[in-house]
Amino acid sequence: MTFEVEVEGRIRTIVIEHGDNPSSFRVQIDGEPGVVDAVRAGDKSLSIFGRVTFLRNGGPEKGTLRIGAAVQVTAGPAPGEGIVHLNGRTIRAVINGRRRRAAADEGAHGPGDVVVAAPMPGRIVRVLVAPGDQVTARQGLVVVEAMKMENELRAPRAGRVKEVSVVPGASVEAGCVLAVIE
Amino acid sequence: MTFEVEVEGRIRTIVIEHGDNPSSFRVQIDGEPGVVDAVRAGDKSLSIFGRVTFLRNGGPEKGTLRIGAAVQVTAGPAPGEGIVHLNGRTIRAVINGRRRRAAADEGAHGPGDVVVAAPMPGRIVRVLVAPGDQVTARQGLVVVEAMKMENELRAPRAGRVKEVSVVPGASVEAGCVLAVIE
Amino acid sequence: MRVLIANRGEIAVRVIRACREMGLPTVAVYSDCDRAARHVMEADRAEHIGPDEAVRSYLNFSAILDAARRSDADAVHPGYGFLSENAAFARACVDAGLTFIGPAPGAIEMMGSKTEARRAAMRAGVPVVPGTEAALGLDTAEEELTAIAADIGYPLMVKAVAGGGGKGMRVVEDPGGLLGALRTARSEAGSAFGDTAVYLERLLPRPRHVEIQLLGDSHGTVIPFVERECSIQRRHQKVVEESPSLAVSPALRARMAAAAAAVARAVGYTNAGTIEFLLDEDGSFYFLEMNTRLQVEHPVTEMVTGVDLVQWQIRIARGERLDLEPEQALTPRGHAIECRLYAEDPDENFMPSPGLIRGLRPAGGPGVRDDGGVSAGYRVPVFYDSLIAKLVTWGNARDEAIARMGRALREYQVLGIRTTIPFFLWLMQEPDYLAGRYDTTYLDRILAGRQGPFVEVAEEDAALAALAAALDVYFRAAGAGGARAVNGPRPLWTQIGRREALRG
Amino acid sequence: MRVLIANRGEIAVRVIRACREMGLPTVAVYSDCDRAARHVMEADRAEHIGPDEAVRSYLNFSAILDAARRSDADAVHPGYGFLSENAAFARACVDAGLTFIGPAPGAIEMMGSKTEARRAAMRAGVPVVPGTEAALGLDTAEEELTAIAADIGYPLMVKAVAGGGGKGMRVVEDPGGLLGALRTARSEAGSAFGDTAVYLERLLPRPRHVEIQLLGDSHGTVIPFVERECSIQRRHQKVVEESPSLAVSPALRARMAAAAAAVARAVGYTNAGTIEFLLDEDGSFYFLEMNTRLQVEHPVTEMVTGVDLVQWQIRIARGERLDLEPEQALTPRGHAIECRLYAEDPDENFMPSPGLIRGLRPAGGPGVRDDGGVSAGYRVPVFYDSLIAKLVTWGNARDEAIARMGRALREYQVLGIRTTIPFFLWLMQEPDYLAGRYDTTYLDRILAGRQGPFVEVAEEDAALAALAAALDVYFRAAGAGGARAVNGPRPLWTQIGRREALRG
Repeated sequence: MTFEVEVEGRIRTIVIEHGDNPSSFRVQIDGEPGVVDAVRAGDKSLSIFGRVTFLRNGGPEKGTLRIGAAVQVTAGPAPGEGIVHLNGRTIRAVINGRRRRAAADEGAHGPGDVVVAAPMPGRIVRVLVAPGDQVTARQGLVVVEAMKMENELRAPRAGRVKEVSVVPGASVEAGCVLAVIE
Repeated sequence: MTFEVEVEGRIRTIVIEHGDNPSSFRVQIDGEPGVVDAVRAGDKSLSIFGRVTFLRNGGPEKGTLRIGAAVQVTAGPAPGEGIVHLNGRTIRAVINGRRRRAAADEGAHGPGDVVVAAPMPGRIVRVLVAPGDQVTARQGLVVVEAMKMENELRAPRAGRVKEVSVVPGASVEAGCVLAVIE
Repeated sequence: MRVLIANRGEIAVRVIRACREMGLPTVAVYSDCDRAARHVMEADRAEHIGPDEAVRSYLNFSAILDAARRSDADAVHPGYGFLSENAAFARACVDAGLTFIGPAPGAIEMMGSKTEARRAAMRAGVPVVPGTEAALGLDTAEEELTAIAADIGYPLMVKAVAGGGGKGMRVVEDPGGLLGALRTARSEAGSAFGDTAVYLERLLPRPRHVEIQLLGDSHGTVIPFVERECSIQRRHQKVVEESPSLAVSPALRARMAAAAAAVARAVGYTNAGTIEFLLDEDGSFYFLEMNTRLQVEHPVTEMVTGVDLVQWQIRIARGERLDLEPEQALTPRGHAIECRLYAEDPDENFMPSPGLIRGLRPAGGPGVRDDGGVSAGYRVPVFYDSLIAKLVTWGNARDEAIARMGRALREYQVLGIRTTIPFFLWLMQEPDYLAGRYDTTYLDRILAGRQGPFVEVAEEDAALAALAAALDVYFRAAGAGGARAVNGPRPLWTQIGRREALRG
Repeated sequence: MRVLIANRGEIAVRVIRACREMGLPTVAVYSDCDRAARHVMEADRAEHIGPDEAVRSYLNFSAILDAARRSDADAVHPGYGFLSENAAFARACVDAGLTFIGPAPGAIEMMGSKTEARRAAMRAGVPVVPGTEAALGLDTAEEELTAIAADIGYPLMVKAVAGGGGKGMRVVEDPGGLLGALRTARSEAGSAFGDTAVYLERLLPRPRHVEIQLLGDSHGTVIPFVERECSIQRRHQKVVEESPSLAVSPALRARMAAAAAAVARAVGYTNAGTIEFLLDEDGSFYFLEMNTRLQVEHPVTEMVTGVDLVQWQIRIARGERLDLEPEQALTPRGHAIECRLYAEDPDENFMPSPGLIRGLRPAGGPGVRDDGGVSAGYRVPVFYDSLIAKLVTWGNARDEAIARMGRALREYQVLGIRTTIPFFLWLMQEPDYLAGRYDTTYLDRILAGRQGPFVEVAEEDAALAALAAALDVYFRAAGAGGARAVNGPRPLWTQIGRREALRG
């Protein structure tokens, strides 16, 4: 099985195949091979040990990953996001995010459209733009209130407001489309 | 739906039926009726409030249960056992235990046979009886070691040893049959 | 005495703990979304008081008083926030025959007005930040305003009499900005508090926020405590507190404590309260305001004095004598630090991060106190503030407390939502914080000047995290989990994430 | 300095915490069943050392030394139990160029022999329980044995020189039982320790077990600490410890501390160690033995003195000077109590209760310290001892610490296995325990005389529990969970229970 996993802004290609015994796996990180022993241990925990080569900063320099770890993996708040807990470090890993984003962008809206979605549930306090408005990158579009704080959501890039999907006072869930920029 | 629930050695009959709205239920405890509002809130938690009549010590005196509580229910180590956590009290509740026991007793063995099973995983240290032996109630049958402690398992009643299913040195899982008394 | 806690979250849990240690039964109250909240599970019983919106539940007098009646409660603890500084609520409790665990309604009322509180401080001989004694009348002539402002000196602040939370406040740098600032402050105060009254105060450029906790009983005893240092603030909100303050010598401590006690005695204050001071760089201090309730940051005081402030609140409300050794209250043993863990994403400009807590494992071990308000399986709601836990550490000295905080923050796991833990991990290694070189402007200044995530991930850890995430999905998809899987398959988090994020 | 912890469970987690607070990287070791144990998750890295059986993993010298080499560790902390008092292991670490965080191998060896340790105490002028100075020769004539025993006085104990854990011990009530007891004790000692040597000791009828923690550095400084009271024992196993002891006055404390320090100085002891004393009803005390390692119950000492004993172990091993204030070590501030939470079913005669931990929420809040060794999702194995966590509370006085312990025990949730929490809830309300009227025979005596479950359930709670259990099954069977279900359906626990219990 092949996965694209984005961590800290860089996408790594991970290949996993069954190995010689039930807990043994042949893996590749960005094409570099290795063997690990891995088991699930409880709902959220994995134990992994082994040795894998990997490309530093995408290559060409190689590093060796000597793994002896028990990690926890849970769902994060964003789509396709896993949270990996590793010795007190919290690391976000998005699985197949590129494909997911492409699918979302090409879904209900036209190619090139950018969907601005609510990052968290909340209540719409103010709508700052109307359909047809030209906006610049980082211009405020909608103000959402949650947990007694107001948060201004901004345009990820310049463009024309194609659609505004909410009105002041409305309650929104995380992921709710607020506006579309074309 | 009707359940027999054993708590603190006494079996209560609980009936649950859907009420007027999704979180409302008509319930009976030992035939006494009541209405509660109940929702699941997370993997292990239930929130229940309402008012139910119940029979004190099985009757005839009645009590009123004014419920306003969030409780946790998880699987216990024994078959059919749920553990209810209620304001720092840990209460064991066995669902349909009578039926479960009857089924177990009549299963692989004859009626009237008593199965002595390992209450926890461990290693057999000594076997104290042989098939055909007459034993008295509370006579030691098998010694199981777990967690650096030796535990002697005893006959629940007097009888004849019909079967001894383990040998010294063997590893057993919880629920493993150790001996059968007839 | 059965105690109803008119609050939620960590402070409700804190009060329940105190009651249980004293053998007192407790009643929790809850809104719809808090049905299975932690405080509901911990209390001996719980009463539903209304829908999610605070104004219809936790701020709803009559629902709370009804709950008290239904549950045969004898006393009400208001916690902090919500109705804790509402004199009318305190009075309604008393009228309903309930013991209000807090000061007398009159004291709440008086100290709730910033100008009345300033006057009370002045009467007690305690310095206040130079400024106008009373609210400025709407009819004050422009020349007079200009003269008053010149007397106080620039830069100065326009502040709402009924203010709080940074609203109705304006900084005026020079005479030219005065009238405009007065206008906007009045209008903001009017819409925020229904009261346009404002006053002027000199602006201290780099003050520390240092406060004195005190307890007063109904027999005339007032005991002040060692100070708390609360200058680490983001947008006027405290995020880290410690005790004692590096900026306070024993001599200064004695003077500040005496000043705080004098204010409390002057107004006949009872129960727990806090006098907030601004401490100038030259060592002079000024009364800022009084909080007539328990503070969020009370645990740091408890950690360095060994005194349980909440238990004392209850004892005082019962009429008991405050027979505490004043020396114990004023002599810190070691050093304590509190970090407020908020459900916010520090890497996204501290955006709120409500949602389902999929796993929770607080820090433990030596010198660590966890005052948590949530539990695994609970969905942090969007309706209330975002504090989910307070993490407090103790050490013989400040550096030990800081090292312990760093360790405890790494140990603390909140799965499913974002928290401010990465921010605190960063702060606990900042040179100026470590050296104690900070004032109330510090945090906003350094946050404005930095970029990038708060915790940097080593290349090795990033690669391992990617591999672990892929293995997790692989195992879940395969419905297996290697040789020793202990649980059955569960939904992929990649699906969970999508399902939850896109619904509604 | 990179520290490998040659242990598991709560003590491995404890050592990792100390290392992290000191900025030292850590290496955990694990057997097969501990792959995802908590200490493995907490450490910076982890090394596999073998299969489940301790003798092939945690007791396996060469596997542990290999792991140290692979992970570039510089030092080894042995924890308690396992190899912590094995002089040969300490020597093997030193030979491998590793710093052994503990006393010198020679000190472990000397104090490991009960008779050598007794002689060391006598040389230091410290009273020992009257008895034979050396092991009794196999060729000692019967008349001589009888004379020696008469000299010591009856009742007396026959004890194995290499003894421990109650094995090779026999009580002799009168002269008639002497020879038979000698025979069985020798035979038991021979099969348990491979050494038939025994000696005689007077039996104190109702002694308290009181011990003195101490630290010694490599520069000749030895500092004794305030005593720990460890008389609450079940079958010779400590289950509750506290500090200070109600039976020890400041004057007695000074004498016991001086005696303990004298023994340590006499043998040139370094690092952490504990001198165990028996304290007689008349106030006289006798050296019992020395533990040349960290004790399970070290947290109560840390709570009343503020000293981090594990950090000091590491500093001393690095050669640092013990520049601690002796006064701080010997002056208790408040009172601390520790309950050892075991995975045992107190209602089934403390039968072991290994298995899957389905949920875990330790107690928190003021005055509570949780030293846990497990986590949710971990399967407590059958191979090692059953300690899963230590719960410690602090109060200004003993009654406050006890009230807090009662509160914390109610708050502590371990879901899926049985623990000794109900037993402690009961003990914390026992009149004799509350009054401090107890000795080492107390617990076994009252346990023998009681029946029924440790926590009684009120009729109302039993009815509610039955209803809640039925609702839970109903919801799970319906695949729903009322209006606000937040998670998908999961397997019924009635099925889980059966599946898990009957497999194998």
